[in-house]
Amino acid sequence: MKTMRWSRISPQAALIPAVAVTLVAFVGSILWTLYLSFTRSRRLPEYDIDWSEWGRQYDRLFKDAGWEISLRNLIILGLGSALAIVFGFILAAMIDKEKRGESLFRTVFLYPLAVSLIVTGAAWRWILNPTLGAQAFLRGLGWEVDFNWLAQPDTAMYAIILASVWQSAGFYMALMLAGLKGINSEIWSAAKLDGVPLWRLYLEIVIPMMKFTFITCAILLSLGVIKAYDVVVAMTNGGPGQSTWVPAYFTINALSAKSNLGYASAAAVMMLIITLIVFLPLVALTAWQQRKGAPR
Amino acid sequence: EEIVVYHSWSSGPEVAALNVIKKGIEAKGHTWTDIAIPHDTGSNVNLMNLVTGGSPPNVFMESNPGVFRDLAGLGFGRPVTEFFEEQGITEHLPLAVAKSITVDGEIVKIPTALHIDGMAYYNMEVAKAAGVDPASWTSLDAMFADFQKVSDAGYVPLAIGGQQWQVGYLFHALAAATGGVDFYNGVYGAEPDPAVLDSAEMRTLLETLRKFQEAADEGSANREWNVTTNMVITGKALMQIHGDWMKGEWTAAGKSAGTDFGCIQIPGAKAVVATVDSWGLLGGQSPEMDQAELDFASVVVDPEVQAEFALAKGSTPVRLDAPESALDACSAEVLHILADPAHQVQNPHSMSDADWQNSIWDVVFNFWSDPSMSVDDAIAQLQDNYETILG
Amino acid sequence: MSQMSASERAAGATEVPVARAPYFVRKKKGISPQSIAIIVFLSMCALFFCIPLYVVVVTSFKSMDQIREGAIFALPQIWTLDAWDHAWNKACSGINCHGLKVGFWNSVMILFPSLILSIALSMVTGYALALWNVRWAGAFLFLLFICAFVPFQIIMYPLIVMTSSMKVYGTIWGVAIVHAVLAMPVLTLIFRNYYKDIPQEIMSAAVMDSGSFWKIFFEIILPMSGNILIVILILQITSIWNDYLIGVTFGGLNGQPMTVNLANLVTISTGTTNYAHNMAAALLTAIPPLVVYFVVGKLFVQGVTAGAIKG
Amino acid sequence: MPTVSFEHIVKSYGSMTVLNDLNLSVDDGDFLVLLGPSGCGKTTLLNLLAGLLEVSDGRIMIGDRDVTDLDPKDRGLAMVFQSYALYPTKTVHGNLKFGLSASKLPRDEIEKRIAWAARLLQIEPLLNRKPGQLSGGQRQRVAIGRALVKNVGVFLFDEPLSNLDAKLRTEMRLEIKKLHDELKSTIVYVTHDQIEAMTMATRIAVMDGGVIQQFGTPDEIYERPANLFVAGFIGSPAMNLREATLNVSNDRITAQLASGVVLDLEGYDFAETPRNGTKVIVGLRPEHFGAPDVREAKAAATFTLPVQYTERTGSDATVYLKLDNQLLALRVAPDAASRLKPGTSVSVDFLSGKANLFDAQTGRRM
Amino acid sequence: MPTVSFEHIVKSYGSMTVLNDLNLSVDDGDFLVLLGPSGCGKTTLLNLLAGLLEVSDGRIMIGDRDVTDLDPKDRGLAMVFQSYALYPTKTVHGNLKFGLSASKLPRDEIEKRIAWAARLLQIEPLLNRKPGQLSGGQRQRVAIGRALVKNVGVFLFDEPLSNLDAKLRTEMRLEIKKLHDELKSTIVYVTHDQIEAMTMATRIAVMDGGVIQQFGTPDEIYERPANLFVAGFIGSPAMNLREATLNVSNDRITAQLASGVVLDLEGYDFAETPRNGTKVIVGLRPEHFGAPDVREAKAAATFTLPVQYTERTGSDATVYLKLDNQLLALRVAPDAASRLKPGTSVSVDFLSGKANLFDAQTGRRM
Ligand SMILES: Nc1ncnc2c1ncn2[C@@H]1O[C@H](COP(=O)(O)OP(=O)(O)OP(=O)(O)O)[C@@H](O)[C@H]1O
Ligand SMILES: Nc1ncnc2c1ncn2[C@@H]1O[C@H](COP(=O)(O)OP(=O)(O)OP(=O)(O)O)[C@@H](O)[C@H]1O
Ligand SMILES: [Mg+2]
Ligand SMILES: [Mg+2]
Repeated sequence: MKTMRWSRISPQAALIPAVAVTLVAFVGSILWTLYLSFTRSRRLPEYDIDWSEWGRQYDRLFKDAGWEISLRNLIILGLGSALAIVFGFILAAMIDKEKRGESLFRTVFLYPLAVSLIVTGAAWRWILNPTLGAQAFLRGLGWEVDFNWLAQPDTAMYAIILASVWQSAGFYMALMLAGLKGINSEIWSAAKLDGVPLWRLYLEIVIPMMKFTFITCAILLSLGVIKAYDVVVAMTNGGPGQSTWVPAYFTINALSAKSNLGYASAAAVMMLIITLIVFLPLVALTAWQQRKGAPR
Repeated sequence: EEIVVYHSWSSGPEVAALNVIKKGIEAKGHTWTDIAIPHDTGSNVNLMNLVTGGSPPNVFMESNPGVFRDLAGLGFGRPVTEFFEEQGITEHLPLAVAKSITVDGEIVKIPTALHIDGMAYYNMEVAKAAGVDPASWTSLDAMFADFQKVSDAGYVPLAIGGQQWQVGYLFHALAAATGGVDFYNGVYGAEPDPAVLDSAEMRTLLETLRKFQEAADEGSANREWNVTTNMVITGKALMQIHGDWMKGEWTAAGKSAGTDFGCIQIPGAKAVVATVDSWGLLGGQSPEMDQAELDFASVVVDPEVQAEFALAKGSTPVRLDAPESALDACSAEVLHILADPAHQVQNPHSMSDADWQNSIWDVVFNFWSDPSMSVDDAIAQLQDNYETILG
Repeated sequence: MSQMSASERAAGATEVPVARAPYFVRKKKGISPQSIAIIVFLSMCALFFCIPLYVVVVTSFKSMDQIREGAIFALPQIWTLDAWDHAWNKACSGINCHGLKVGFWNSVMILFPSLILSIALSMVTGYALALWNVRWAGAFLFLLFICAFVPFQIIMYPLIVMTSSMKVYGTIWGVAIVHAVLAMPVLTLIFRNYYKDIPQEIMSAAVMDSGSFWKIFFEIILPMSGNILIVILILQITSIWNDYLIGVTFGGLNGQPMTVNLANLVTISTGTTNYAHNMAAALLTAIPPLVVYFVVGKLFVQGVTAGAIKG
Repeated sequence: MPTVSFEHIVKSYGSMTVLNDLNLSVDDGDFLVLLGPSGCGKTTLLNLLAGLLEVSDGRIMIGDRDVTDLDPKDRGLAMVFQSYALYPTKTVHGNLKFGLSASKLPRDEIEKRIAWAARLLQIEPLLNRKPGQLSGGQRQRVAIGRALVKNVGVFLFDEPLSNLDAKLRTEMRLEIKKLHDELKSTIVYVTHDQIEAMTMATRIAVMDGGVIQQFGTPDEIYERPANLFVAGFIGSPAMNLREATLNVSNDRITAQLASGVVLDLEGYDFAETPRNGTKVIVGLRPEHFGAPDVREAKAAATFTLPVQYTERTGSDATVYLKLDNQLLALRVAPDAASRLKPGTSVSVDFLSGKANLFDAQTGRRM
Repeated sequence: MPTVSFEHIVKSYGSMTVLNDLNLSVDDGDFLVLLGPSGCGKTTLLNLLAGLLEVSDGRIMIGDRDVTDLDPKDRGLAMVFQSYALYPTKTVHGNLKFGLSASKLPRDEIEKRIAWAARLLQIEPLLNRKPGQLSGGQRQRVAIGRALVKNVGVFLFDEPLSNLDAKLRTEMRLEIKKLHDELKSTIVYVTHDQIEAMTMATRIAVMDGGVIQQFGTPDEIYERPANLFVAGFIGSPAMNLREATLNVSNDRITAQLASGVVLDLEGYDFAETPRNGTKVIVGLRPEHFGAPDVREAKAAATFTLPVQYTERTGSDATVYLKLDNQLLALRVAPDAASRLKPGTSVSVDFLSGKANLFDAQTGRRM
């Protein structure tokens, strides 16, 4: 017989709101969405499931060219946005190496985070506009450049990647800077004394040492990529054609433009499944690595 | 009573027009509480959210019949058939308007402004400089034939913005113009006819659209509609084919119809598409509130108010008996066109299933954006979509 | 004691600065070529980062005529504040033409409860998960992680139903609750990771001293959360301030944030778009978060460096 | 000042059992040191007592109260942590006060206690500083103060000195000892530093692998280690341990080392009479060798071996000789050490009656 | 094996001058220990030598090369860091190899060196492990190995043992010493642990506040500390320092302590003849007292004082007596200590010729 300890009860009590929120607002909503994805709900939910045809929304989804494009763009955007991590790392490494002007550069690289893309999207569209923006400007200077990314379906994604890299690189820079500062300063001294070339030091020692920082960045990045919506709306609103659709855009388009709650739900469920398939291994890997790394 | 009015208008002419109505209802002893939330064309998610959330507005700007059906399902329907009959309004409405405000046999919308979706507005100076006369075109072919001249003179012949909704509007305007009433209703009606999807008219329509796409300039991609209009106003382009709401732009720029710009319907059009902006009333209210909503309706459709409203907004009055003195050249042209009930169709948003309508936009915009996509591909996609959505 | 003073005296000798010529003449080392290369590169990147802001700022000072000419990089021919004045005082949102200042105050009113609620909820949750022995913490964390990936739009409808059944739909608290719900998974994970690094011994000491969950939280843990709070505050201020969808959906009839006004202004509707007005309005909307970044951006990096965000 | 006893304590982390059926009892007023290598379970045991961990099985008594399921704050004990665990955002005064927050004492009583502890520990001038502004030794004192104010009968210390430098460690050692003398409270003190254990404890429990290897006074542990582990663990330089074979004849028992040296075991207090030829391990403490080249009156054995190294620490010196290819450490006076150059050979006596014998099989003391 | 010399070194961080006109020269093959309290500038000096910091003024010579402005990698030295600074992502082998990557050695020469160092340090079985999988002592060895393979004449060590536990520290101390004996290289070794300094160094530079307080062999430093700082810093328990007044008569110089005890200074090697009445500080090492209650033939003074505490460490014991309200530490045999109960009084002699005298004003040795 064990008496109940107060120190066991109070933290669990404090977690009740969070658990309630998670179960009701998230798990409940996910189940609700899952349920709706089997119905023929249009603008408002319907709760009858036609069991002979429960998968019709999914059938439609798999046949939908827009969905296929969305998935392909998701991968492109993921790979492209990864540049933000690379870029963030390069910036951080340079700022860390050359202390002069650190705070100025830091602030400049961070500010895009503060401004919503809806605001800067307009500026980016202008800059990428062939007759008004950078292309015209550079041609005016006598350089023959082709910068008309937004107009062509096969390059429009680049514009989106550009804007999202621009927006998030500063944030990853901050994380990387923190990671770099966490590296034992004696390692740098040792390498200096050993005369190790800088690029080898970064490549073979520093980057592998910052594994966890990179994983963190990767997780945050994928969170952003999966949910990417604002940047698409701000830059192209899905166009030209459906060439810059991503799953989040697809889902919301199904919900608002198509007024098809059932279809949107099916797309949302698929998004969640993709998330699980892609990120469960990543999370497991992190947890495993951390456990392995812990006793150090 | 405090009437909560939900809409999506914020630009100068729109606000001026709203103020005309506001004045009217204040005269009836009510107050106006405004919520303006912008939304894309398509269904109005925010309105439905407000309704589900328990704080619905009393009157709202909405055309989509689906929304009205859903509201009725939720117990918020407020048909005004009886009211319109009593007030003797129905008989003064053009056919397109009357059709547009009726859902499942009941009048549920209060029409407030009338537009034609497929009008060509051209810059007269440019036309003169290039040596062409749009008014003389009798067919689209005649129009395309003149484009070379315009290009040679250093102008963009046709201003168009590469955005889904702009292309979508152009498409259905052309559908009416090239395919006629039956074809149009086969595509955009409440119950589309799959047979028309692979008809000769559809092929002509898509081929025509391709010609328009080929005529678009380099900067057209993702260009906003008003920027596009501005190209014509500032004399960079000859003309634009779109809804006649672009008249607002012209008047805002201080230009006047007939001298600075001209307006024609799509050359050789077999039918025209009418867009009716309208209000819905929220049902299930207290008797006082219900009366206030009806007061709102009566203000909106009052002929005097209509005339004033149209003048402010740059639209055409929804009533044929609106005082004519206020009409400009283009509005007169519109009313002239609409006098013929046989050649009118309604804006897709007022009839069509949102999902189906949207899927047409997807296909059309893809077709527009990808020059290598063939007419057959587009038709195949349309048929596919029909199967999944309505089949 | 005498030993102390003596050693101090011995050490004291060094503190007298010796004014003398250097023993060896050495060439002064200038700034190295490598440093120059890095600074040049960084400056170019900084330039790239500034371009959109530059365009927006410059445009906001231009007249419409100049804007119509294109040349977005050119400086204004005539600097004019008209656009700013118009955006702040006269811009219309619906039929109310009192400018963005109306929405600004709404945004401020929304910001504070939302900040408080969203941070409080995830902070306490993170604290309980990280520092107290809760058996099911691992499973719950995993669930939170999954939830972090759920797009808002998916759970929007259920949230509307829930908030309206709680009678907070359409109020500022409704907005605050939704912000708290949506931010909870990510913020909780961040707080939890930060608190995980608080030495177990401090917690043990506190448990032995007091044992009270809340007392320990308020007296020990909260004062130690400076770094993470700064980071989270900055992130949340930005995201709440820039939020459009939650505000418009849950704010009801009277609580529309500044972003709704901005959207009314910017979203294409019929009518002429005055880009100067738009840009000025956009800037006005962006100023609060920008100020936050420029003023406390340093603290942000410090906070992150101090371990505020990790995997 | 209550007694503390652990009865049949079992503690597992998941599937790993760290403590298995451990029994230990401390008298009131005792200064018990838990001594053992890293990872042997000392902290675990202390945390079980403090209530910071829950036992898997067994019972913990403080006085005659069963505290096994009590909340930490209700057990009537105070703890000083290795890293001090001061609350960094509170002043020294605040730190001391928070220690009393569970007890519902009146305000002036709290202030009185704080003043008393501050005076006792000479931290009065520091009361308004934050821990970050204190030196290591001062922090240490504040940590002790936080425990003191609680006015309990049992104090727990978890390696409280290991973060201090050598000089401060010596000072603080003395202070804690003094405090114990004054307060007469029961103290359980964890360390892996044998010097701390030897100087402070009234009782030492030497632990290894979660098992108590020996429990006794410092003298007992040093003089009569119960097994090879204790013998090797206690003493610096460590006891020289060598294999040998017992020679039991009627009146004399001797041990023969591999190198042939014969060690006379006259006077050794065998637990049971040994058999001839038993393999044993002989333990010879470095300080039990006579001065080099000086013949002792009573030597148990004499070694003549080459010098390998000498190590001087100023006040002391250790000479390492080579015996059977292993080093044999012996302690000598610093003056003597300087004469012992590496390479030279030297004769040393091992003092009679000082050897330790362990069973080569079981490692237990004979 | 080159000499190393610092000439007029000045080092400032911003406006704070840490080293000011420091001169120091190490002979080849010397084992120089820089000893001093935390923050006195030891690491700074070492980093200046390694080239990791730039001098503000002065010159550093290695052999006859002026290395003041050379890149670290060109100075021909190797360094072992306090935290080891092993490359965590590389195996032990990779760590040793990476250190050589700048030198354009042929592959097999690199492998030969690694094999040699690994054999010497007995880390051959560990070559494929990552640093995370090594114990503290093993990491330490790898760090030394990484310095060894570079085959340079000067090794720098920055507190390499401070992260190890006591037992390992003793072992590694011996190994580094052995290595020095084998390689005959010049070593500059930084520590704040006097035991390390005393046992390993051939020469010690005691630093405080950026100034070298004394430079000499361990014996010189221990026996004849140059000033009060060195006297107080070296030795554990610390030297007893007491104020006294000199009594200079014709043939005899004595010092009178406050309590009246008179210390005979016969045979003290004064730097200059002292004046009568000079205020001095007398330093008495704890181990220079005779056994309690045993009269020495030649005592400089006799104290009869009450016992306060005794501290036993097994092999040793310290007794604290009360003199002028301060503690006087003295070292006694463990057996004797158990007889000295607190409260009893005891007579001890201070051995003749062992006292240290310092000027009370300047703190300098007299
Ligand atoms: N939370 C835990 N989960 C799993 N194993 C643990 C945990 N805490 C401690 N252990 C293991 O239990 C054993 C005893 O740990 P404990 O901390 O009691 O050792 P210790 O004697 O205090 O060592 P040290 O001197 O290093 O502090 C160790 O092997 C340790 O790895
Ligand atoms: N980068 C720096 N900027 C400013 N001051 C510094 C810097 N590095 C060291 N100092 C100061 O210089 C003095 C000497 O520092 P140093 O690291 O050489 O001490 P140390 O003797 O190695 O101490 P420890 O034993 O703690 O390692 C200290 O007062 C320190 O605060
Ligand atoms: Mg421990
Ligand atoms: Mg140092």
